[in-house]
Amino acid sequence: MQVTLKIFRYHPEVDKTFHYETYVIENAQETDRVLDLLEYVKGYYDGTLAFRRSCAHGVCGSDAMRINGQNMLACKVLVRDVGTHITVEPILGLKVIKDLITDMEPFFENYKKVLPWFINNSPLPEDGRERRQSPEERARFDDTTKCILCACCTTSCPSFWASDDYLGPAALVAAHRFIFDSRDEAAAERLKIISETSGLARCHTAFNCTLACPREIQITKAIAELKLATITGRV
Amino acid sequence: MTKLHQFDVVVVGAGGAGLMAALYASRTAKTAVISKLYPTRSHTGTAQGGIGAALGNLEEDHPEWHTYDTVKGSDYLGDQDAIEFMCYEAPQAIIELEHMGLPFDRTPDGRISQRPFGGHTNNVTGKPVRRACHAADRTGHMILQTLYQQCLKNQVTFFDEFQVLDLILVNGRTAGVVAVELATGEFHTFHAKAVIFATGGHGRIFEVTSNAYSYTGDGAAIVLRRGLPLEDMEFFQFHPTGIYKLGILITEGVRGEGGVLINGLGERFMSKYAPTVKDLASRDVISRAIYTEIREGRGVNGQNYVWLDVRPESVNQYAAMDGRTNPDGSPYTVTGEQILTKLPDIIDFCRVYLGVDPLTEMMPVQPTAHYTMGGIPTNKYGEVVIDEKNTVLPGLYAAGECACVSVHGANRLGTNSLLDLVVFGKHAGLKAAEFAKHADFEALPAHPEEEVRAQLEALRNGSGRENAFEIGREMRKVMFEEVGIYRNERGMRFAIEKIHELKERYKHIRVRDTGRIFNTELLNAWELGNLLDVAEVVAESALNRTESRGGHSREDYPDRDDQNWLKHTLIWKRNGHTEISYKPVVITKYPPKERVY
Amino acid sequence: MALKHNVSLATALRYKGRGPMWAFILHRLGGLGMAILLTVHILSTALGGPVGQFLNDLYMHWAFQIVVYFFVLFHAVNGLRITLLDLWPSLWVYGREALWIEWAVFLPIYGLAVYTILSTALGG
Amino acid sequence: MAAKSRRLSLRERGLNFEMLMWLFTRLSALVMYGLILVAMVGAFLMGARTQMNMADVLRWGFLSIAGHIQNTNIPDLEPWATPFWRLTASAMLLVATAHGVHGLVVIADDYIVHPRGRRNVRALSIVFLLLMVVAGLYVVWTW
Repeated sequence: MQVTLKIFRYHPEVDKTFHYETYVIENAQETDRVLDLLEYVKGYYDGTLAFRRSCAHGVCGSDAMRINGQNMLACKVLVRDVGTHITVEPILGLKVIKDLITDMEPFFENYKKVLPWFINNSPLPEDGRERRQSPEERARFDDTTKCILCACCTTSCPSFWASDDYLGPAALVAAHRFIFDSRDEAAAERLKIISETSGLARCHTAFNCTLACPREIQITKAIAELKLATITGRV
Repeated sequence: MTKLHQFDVVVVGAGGAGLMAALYASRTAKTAVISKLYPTRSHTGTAQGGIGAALGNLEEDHPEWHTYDTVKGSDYLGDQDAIEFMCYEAPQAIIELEHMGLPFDRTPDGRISQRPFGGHTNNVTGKPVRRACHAADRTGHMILQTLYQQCLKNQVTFFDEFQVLDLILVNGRTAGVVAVELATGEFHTFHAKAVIFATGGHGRIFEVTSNAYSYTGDGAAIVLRRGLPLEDMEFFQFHPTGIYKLGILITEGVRGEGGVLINGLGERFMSKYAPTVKDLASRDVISRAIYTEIREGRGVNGQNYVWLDVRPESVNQYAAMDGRTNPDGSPYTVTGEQILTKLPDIIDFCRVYLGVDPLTEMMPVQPTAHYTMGGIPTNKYGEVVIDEKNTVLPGLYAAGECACVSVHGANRLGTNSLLDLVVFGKHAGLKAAEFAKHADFEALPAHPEEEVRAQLEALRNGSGRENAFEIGREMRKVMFEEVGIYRNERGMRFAIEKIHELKERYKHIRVRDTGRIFNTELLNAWELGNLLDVAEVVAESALNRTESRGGHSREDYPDRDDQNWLKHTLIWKRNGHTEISYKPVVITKYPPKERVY
Repeated sequence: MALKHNVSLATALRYKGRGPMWAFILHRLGGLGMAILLTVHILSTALGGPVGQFLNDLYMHWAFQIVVYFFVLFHAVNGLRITLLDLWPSLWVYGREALWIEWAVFLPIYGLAVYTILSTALGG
Repeated sequence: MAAKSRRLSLRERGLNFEMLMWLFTRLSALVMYGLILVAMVGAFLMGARTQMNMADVLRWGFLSIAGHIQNTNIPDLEPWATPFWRLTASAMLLVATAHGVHGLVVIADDYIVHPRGRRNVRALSIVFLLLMVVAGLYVVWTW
């Protein structure tokens, strides 16, 4: 089948501004990933096309981009899901460095702000074994452990688009993963950070994050749980 | 315009092994991690099923059993002292990961949950044992995330999206590495007392592979170019269950939870090949079994695949037939919902890529190139050794998939890759930091980056007609077909000739992107050069070993030959030619015997 | 720290968010609209006089009322959805379904209101 | 092993003005639905079914002052302007204005990231709130 790919192009060393380039691929399959098509374009049409990719099956989070106007991982969406006319653009809200590659630093900076690491300063179990945790306690934060930091959520969030001080869904998801872990002891510290003006209150439940998440994390739900936790103190 | 940095320890690669090494090295030494990807994009994150350790949380188990299973799995080519070291370190390593916050699945009494995996057995009964500690089917993801988070917590210095291009050796000692910053195209020289390579494998030399695009054998190729040997490169693991055509992995955990392999005639064929553990035999055995079924015309619809069946009714039916029980002795049964909680990502992959729902339909699978058993030779402390007598190269370390300790021998046991990177990553880090404490910096050569700069400029300014993509495609195809699951002399000779031809053509490739900022075309071309170098030594090593053992199966030499081949291959590249030498396998407690599952 | 929009409004609106994003936009638009209109309405009523009278007549015009009712009703119904889901977060799993229910509730009420406004205004 | 519930003390849970206002927005919404319901049920009890149309009932619901129904067929506006209705209207006015003004602050927060800008917006919003409440109460109690 024939697939038409319209790709956002910008080379900082050559171009003053971005433009779109269209490529027609003749013998595409409906089970081809959009990433396969990009590789094909890079291999046979224009080697200068730049994008990130690694695992190619939706686990590493490298290839978040806007496909037909929505954030997705190029490796996790097939031609049969998006049709034969496909527009590919970089994710929004992060500076475009080249073509589909954006500057991820602000994203990771926000992630680091919520103390996304396990904190427990109590003595270790005396038997030298694991800290105990019931399957129910483990299930409490299972959903948010799935995050691969691809930025699909944060860069689909209207609040993140609006101003650059909002932590964004991904950082809040990371906070959720630790705050609701029964073994972790720094819930209070993290809740203090995320209840600032740049945090929870800026989530206006537009739900774009949840729909964009390639890992199907219930992000809006996780953020709502965090909001309630600041009110009730129940974690 | 070259930037200079100085660190006690430089870790190259930010997967599980690299982060583990960085975490432990940074406790006492000034440490930097250089990675061509953001650390969380590393391939460790795709590991699914579990990490092996004889915790005995659900039933009796001992590190000794784990050791024996690993030795047997390695087809007796693994070094038994290193294997014993790893398996006895395993429980402590897992507990440390848990203490770092890794969210393992839990047993009802709150301990780390474990499940059966291929080749892991109760040494008394021969039945599968629950040894794989897991976090759903994203154990690797959790390990990678946890280690990255801990590194952030401990303020390890990261150089993300820096491609290491060269290793600086001065007078047989380590002086640092040269890297290029992807975002600017600038060269950076890292002056270091100790360098740890944790650069991963090279599965991208094969057509059907579960490996990431970034798995291009950079570390192995750099080491080879610097005149150091690689070990046991002929041994490559083909995982039995990759998604048909795509190669995306379907974890062994599926079979651990009771899934079975079915051929085109609807038969459960593994009972023919491994009567005791059936679908939980080790990977090389199952891959060959699938291939044999396909070759004898029992693939599905005459195609190159078989079914993997994890529908609850099938699982329950075969579990009853096998007399499988829960830890409390009751018959083993599952529901669709339980399968969904234990294997959510696999179910998702099948739905996305195949449009198949594994709870109601069977999955089409074929063996897929998966894991590099060979690599940079090291001892069990991660120190790189450079000859038959295991002479240590001061200041150079390797860990993870790029290293060959060797604990996997001719065939790696499922769950041992994660264990490998955790245990040996840690010890490489500790050892490197200790080394750095006593060592001095080697003086850097005048222009350490000159050679690689010339290498890249040659690629950038090449005006040839050859397309790098096409060369890569041809290499992957010939390697998969001729140096894949089954090998023979004629095919491998053909493959080597083909690789030589491709290497010749590679000199004339054209890189159209002349920019410096994120010139991914240039870097992909450089990576292709690595792949070709590695593919060549893989094929040469394989041709040289005239026996079948573990992941290396020759049609013209179908039997294992302990008389002549119970030894490791070392391969060098000198003056454009490969040279092969050998070193003995360390055997302590387990004399080689026939391998039956 | 300087003011910085990550994305211009025009670009943002090109993002193909689905129903919930549009609900968010309409909610915000409705809130803003109400704030402005009610401010004017309350002030003009309080002030009275010819200007106040004129503004209130304008405000009561049927065309104006259709818009006002949309703002108010949509904001009210959508707000109820968000309040319920926010106070019982586990319900967010049914976020998509909730939106369908919202429209099913909103449309008949709004339709009836528009019908009566129109029939009163135009029918006499 | 049963899941133990963890509850953070009042000082540990990050409960600040921001999150209290978040809660207020939700709760005030619920209160407004209640007041609207009371007003509408009251209207029907007082015979609205025959005397006014749907749009009028809704308008009365939003703020129960007689001015909102002066153009309907109600013969006598007196029972619609009792202290009770003036009180419910006042409650509605207070809650709605606070809800609305806070909403404006939230919108402003999305576009103003400078701390001083945010402080100014907050100060302005309090002035605005007072102004609206005074003007609104004047309307409610003089009609």
